[in-house]
Amino acid sequence: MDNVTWDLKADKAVKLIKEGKRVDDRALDQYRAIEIKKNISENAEGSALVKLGGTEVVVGVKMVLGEPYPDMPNEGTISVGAELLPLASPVFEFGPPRPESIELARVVDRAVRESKALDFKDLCIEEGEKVWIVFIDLYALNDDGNLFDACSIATLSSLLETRIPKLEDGEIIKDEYSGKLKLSRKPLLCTFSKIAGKIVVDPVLIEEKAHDARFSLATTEDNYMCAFQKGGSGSLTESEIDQCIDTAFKCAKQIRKQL
Amino acid sequence: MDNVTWDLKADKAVKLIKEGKRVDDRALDQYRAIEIKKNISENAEGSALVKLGGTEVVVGVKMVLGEPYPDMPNEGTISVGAELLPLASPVFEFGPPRPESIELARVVDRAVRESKALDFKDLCIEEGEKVWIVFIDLYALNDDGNLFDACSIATLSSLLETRIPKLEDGEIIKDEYSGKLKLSRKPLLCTFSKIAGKIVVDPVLIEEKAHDARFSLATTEDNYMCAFQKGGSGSLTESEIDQCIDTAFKCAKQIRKQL
Amino acid sequence: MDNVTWDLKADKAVKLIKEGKRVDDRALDQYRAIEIKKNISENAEGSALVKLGGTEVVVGVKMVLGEPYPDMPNEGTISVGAELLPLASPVFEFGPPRPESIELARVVDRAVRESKALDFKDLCIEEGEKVWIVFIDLYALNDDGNLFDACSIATLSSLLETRIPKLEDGEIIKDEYSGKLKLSRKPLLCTFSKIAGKIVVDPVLIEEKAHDARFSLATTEDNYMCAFQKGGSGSLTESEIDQCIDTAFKCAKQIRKQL
Amino acid sequence: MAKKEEKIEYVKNGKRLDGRKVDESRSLKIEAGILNRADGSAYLEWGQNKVIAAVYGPREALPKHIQNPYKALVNYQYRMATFSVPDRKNPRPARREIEISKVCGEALEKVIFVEKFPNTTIDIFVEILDSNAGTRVAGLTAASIALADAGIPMRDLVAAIGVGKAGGEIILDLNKEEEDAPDAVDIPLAIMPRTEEIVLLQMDGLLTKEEWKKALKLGLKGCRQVYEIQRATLRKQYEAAEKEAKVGEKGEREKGEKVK
Amino acid sequence: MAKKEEKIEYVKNGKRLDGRKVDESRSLKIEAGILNRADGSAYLEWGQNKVIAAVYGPREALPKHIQNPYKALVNYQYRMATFSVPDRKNPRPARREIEISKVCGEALEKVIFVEKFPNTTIDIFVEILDSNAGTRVAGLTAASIALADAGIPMRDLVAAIGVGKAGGEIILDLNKEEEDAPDAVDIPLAIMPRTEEIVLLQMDGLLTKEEWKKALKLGLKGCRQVYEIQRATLRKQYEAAEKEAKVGEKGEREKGEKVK
Amino acid sequence: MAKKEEKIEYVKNGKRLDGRKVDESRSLKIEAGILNRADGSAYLEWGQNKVIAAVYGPREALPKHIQNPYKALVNYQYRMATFSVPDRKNPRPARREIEISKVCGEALEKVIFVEKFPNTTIDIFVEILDSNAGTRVAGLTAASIALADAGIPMRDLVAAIGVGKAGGEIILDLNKEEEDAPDAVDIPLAIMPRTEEIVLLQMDGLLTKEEWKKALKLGLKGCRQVYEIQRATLRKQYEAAEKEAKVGEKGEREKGEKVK
Repeated sequence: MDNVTWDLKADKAVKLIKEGKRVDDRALDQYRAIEIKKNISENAEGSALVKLGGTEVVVGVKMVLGEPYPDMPNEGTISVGAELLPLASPVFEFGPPRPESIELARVVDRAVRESKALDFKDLCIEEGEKVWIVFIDLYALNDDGNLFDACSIATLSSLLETRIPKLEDGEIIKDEYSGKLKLSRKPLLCTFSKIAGKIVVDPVLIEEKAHDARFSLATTEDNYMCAFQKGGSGSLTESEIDQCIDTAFKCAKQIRKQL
Repeated sequence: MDNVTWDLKADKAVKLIKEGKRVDDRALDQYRAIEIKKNISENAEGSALVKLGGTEVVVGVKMVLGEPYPDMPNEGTISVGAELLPLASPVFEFGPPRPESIELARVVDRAVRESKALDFKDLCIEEGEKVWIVFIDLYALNDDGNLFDACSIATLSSLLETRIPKLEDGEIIKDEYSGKLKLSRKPLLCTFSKIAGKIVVDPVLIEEKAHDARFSLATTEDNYMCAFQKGGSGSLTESEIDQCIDTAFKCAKQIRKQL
Repeated sequence: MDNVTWDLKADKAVKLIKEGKRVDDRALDQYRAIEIKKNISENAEGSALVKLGGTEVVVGVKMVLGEPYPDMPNEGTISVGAELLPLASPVFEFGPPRPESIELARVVDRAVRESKALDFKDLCIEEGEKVWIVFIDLYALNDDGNLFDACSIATLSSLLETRIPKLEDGEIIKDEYSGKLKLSRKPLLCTFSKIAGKIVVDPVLIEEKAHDARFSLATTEDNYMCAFQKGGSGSLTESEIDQCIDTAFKCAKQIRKQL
Repeated sequence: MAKKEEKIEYVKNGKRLDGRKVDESRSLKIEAGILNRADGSAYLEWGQNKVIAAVYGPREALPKHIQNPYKALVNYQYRMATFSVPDRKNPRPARREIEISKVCGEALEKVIFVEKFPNTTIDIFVEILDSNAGTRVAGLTAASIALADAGIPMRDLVAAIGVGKAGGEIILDLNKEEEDAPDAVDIPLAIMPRTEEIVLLQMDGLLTKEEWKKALKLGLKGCRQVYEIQRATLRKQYEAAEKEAKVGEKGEREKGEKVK
Repeated sequence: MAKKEEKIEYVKNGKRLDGRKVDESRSLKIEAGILNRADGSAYLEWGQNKVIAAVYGPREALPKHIQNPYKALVNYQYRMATFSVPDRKNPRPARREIEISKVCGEALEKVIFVEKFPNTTIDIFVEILDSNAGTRVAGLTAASIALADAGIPMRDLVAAIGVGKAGGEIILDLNKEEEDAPDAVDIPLAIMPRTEEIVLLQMDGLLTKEEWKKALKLGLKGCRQVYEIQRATLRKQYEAAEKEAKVGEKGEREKGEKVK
Repeated sequence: MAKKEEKIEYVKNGKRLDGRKVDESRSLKIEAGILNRADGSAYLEWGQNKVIAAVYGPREALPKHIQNPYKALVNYQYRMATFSVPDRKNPRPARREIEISKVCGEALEKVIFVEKFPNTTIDIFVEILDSNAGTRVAGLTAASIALADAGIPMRDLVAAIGVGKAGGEIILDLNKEEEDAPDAVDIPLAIMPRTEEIVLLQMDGLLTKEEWKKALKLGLKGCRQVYEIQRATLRKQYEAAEKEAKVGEKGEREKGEKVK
């Protein structure tokens, strides 16, 4: 699509939203349909492919042996990376991680980490010596908007399935497992666009292009919020944030049923 | 040389080959003269400078102490790198390795590795703890075509001369050696260009520019092939490959006499 | 400032120097005023902000635990890095270190290292196992010429204040210290520009732009020279170097009083 | 953790370790047109291997100085997801991935009418999501379908498969276990099926000329089988597009036009 | 070296560990125009945090293909000096620094009249020289003054502060010790003070909606205090410039002109 | 593995550890025009040091924005082969190599008529194949011959040598063993021999002014000896080219033309 077409489409999206409508006929606070395919990679300890409308991402989890940080000798950790694969969009390119993919990875990371869904002490194998590092790698396959939430859903789906490799003399035994990762919470991001002064949930790509500001927040099933991230050059008011919070809890609750 | 001159020269090379002739009066299956200068670097454990017609490369071997891979606790390994130095050609540039130099290094690596000329178990010093890593570094000094074979000849020449540093308490004693590396085979690459439907061995640069496809294969003195690599956008037929195989065995036999 | 303005200013600087004068009314062998602010960072083991006329730099020292080099098992070391921050000049950019910043860091490093002001054996904690690495990081904040000397003064100021972290069981105890780094000499760089055949000390930026050659030398209070570095495309004569040597000893003596 | 040294029989009573015959490939499924941003795409499962391929282009080659005024550039990028292998892969492209990208791009250049699109680039991205030996031929097979899905004019498809040796036997489509045999030989092979010209050929391991002749014969047979599955995939997609086009004559025709 | 597990009372008798009240920020000092190469600059001390900010631009955006014909690009670069943290930081920009640079640049874009300077870039560089929690809001507060010092037309300043939770209490301007609390919540917040619109908002940690409402109220109050100090800084600089201009009518007026 | 601490006598009865006198350099051989792709080249052996130098240019400087409309850029790249040192060098350019490249390029800029070739670059590549102290001066000496071989107009050659101190003695052309002396001083020096102007000067180690005067005198003498060998090399090559030109008047004259 050329720039002129994009601009026309974006104008249309804005016009519709002013009338309370959206380009794909959803309500302003309505999420797109979600399709989750778990365990798509046998080599991963956990994995999931998620379709959120036209947006498609895949996430895989690898459990890797490592050393703990000196100041946290009895804790493992997580590490989240994101690749905006050039197959997902004509504007993505290979190369060192750009700010967009770093932000995506770090916001998904915080949703998991700050929810305390994973007890990092569970990941300790031998104090001060050996811990699990849970590598969570996000890949965008098709960007039709809201990669944040698609990656968040895929991450939670993967973690819920993640098997812990069996150890013998401190080394991993291939293809054998000793149970699953324990998650005490199910944190999920929910992302909004502010367009023409209105708040819409789960924006499609054209809405993202037209938006003034983006707001993502992660919620848990026990009524906590565990991460906020405002993006874009626009501003938010307190009441807009309130509206996002309420919708986020509502949507996340629906999504959790599908996991 | 400007592009127009290159094109004219390439056209001439093609025209000649159609008539069964070559720009430097060789037969289609005739190799260029080879000059080998061994042990050109005292700091290297083994080294050689090779001239293949106008093409010139230097290869050096360093024996470095390292840890074995966890799944190969009693094996050392080799590591081959290639630099297309900008002094070798106006089109080479400094910078991170480009696909051309990576392919060159990997094909030379495979010729050595897959021939099993080196028994990686011989490179083990202490199981699971300490092994030799044989670093083989290739440098192009003057590119007049067929860097693959020039590097392969220089690599084999270097390895045949490579001294193993003497160890005391697990550390290298400078300038003392405990014998030479054992090679049970002498693998050599032989590279062909397909031009105007004909196969020529050991192409000069202008023939490489004019070729449709490149084909390299490594052979051993005991009648094995241990590596193939097809390059270029052209195709090969079964009979063309057969012709390459026969010529490769013949040429490698001749070259081995010079080592 | 645009290029034309620069060229005019540079022409003026040259014209003045021919008459034995300078753009800021200094004598040819006169240093600018120096302002030193020590311990500007509590998190650094030592630090200083130095203003040399309009030039401003900050240097911080971190003491880090590391392993000794195998051939120097009972010695720690120093490591100097320099960043020409883009806030210091419109021509500086973020990115991998460029030759200018590498030269700056290495010349400052040599002035310290070669003076033997620091006894690297003092930095050994456990032979062959654990040593201090003294990381000295230079940041240019405002480039109005002669970053070399500004960084050298800030480095010496920082080192003179550097506290050694207290150790318990081989680990650093936060916010506790066991004395200061010992310095047996106070090496200082003194930098000159050769312009229109004359030698000026401590050049301002516009003089640097106009110069043919740069010459830096480090001196100690006990009449040693410990580092030379000639830069720029011009040449130097023996008598010009003699003149630099004498002025350098004189200026460094003055500067040492301010430390 | 020492490598198992005991003697394994790789073929016993005509059956391989996973029950296949020597000339039997693992099950192969291909689906075209699965991503909507890309100009063409394909998803492929080949045994445990899972591959996504996407094509963008022909589009203007940038920066301008890389443009070729006589033909399109073919830019092939093969990458493995970090979790697609038993030990997590570093996200940075490995030398292996760069080499594979180079030879696969050269293999495809032969079939694309590159001379029709001067100054452009045709970008082909292949991502491996799960792996068990043979991912480069799987990627090439998928990429070929993605190119067709993108409507890029081609002389032929490219059909690819691995062939080689394990335990002294010449076998088709080696899996990881077979590739790890002490005497393993691995030969990735790709052809233009109509003429059986070879566009990709690599080999690792000790092989005699006789073994090579046998392996090539088996490989060509394998490629022909792959080609049949590729053609069936495109036929199915074309029929679906036709149907769709009839249902909504004035509707979204892009997809249908692509495969014509 | 294990993390201390004993229970700490983060607020006792209305006082925090460092003696502050729950709604009290650390002492804040800002100075404008401290570097002469940059078009605008500021030095800021906020508790232990020490920050230098400099602005270059609007200047031509290069390479040309990044230029936006409708507005200036806002390029914000936040970096920490290697020695500004307890454990030496690697000099290469960390992912954390890149993320902070992104969100802070977006926060400032709202207040700058970017539409007045098409095809240009406004580069804002923030260097942290010493740190103790809250450096991103310190940087943003300093950058806002550096922009004013550079004479870049703005709708408003941006005032920023951290707010959050430690030991169950909602508190303003957390220090490192508080940020390390087991239940710590950190909320960097920045607003345009005139309208109290929020331009930067992040949050880490477990927070209820009620706590959020309370934290926001406290944060807005903190931002207003920061704004007063920012205004006093600019007023002081303006007055100094006025005076200088009168003293030397024909003298160097650059500095004075900048803040008009 | 501790460094030997015993006292070594670096000069005994007027002889150094390798038998040389204090003012004696190691044997030096230079050959010009050894590579055919480069516009100019040289091979040099200096004791154990082995160096290849090549020159390309003047050629258009790219990208265009680096071009200088008043003069040619001099781009000098000094690199050590991984195997040229006792412990394998990482292939990536080290900071040492980058610094040496900078100062050597600046040294050569003085002798080249750069003003004759605006908007171009003259690229000088120096590769160290084996080393034993003194490679930067060896590289510069070789590069100077490669420039002459390329036919690039120069005011003079650049002749270079190391001088310094070991065991309290001022000596010429230090080898590795001498450079490792506890009191070692190393002074790489390069001059334009006709005027004896100094174009390269560095120094490491503790040196008094008196020692410097003595060292410089010795170094200048060494440079003059290097210059004689450089001139002999070029004379020999010129004569060979003359001869060749006569033998085949209509033949390949390129080589001969270069050195005129």
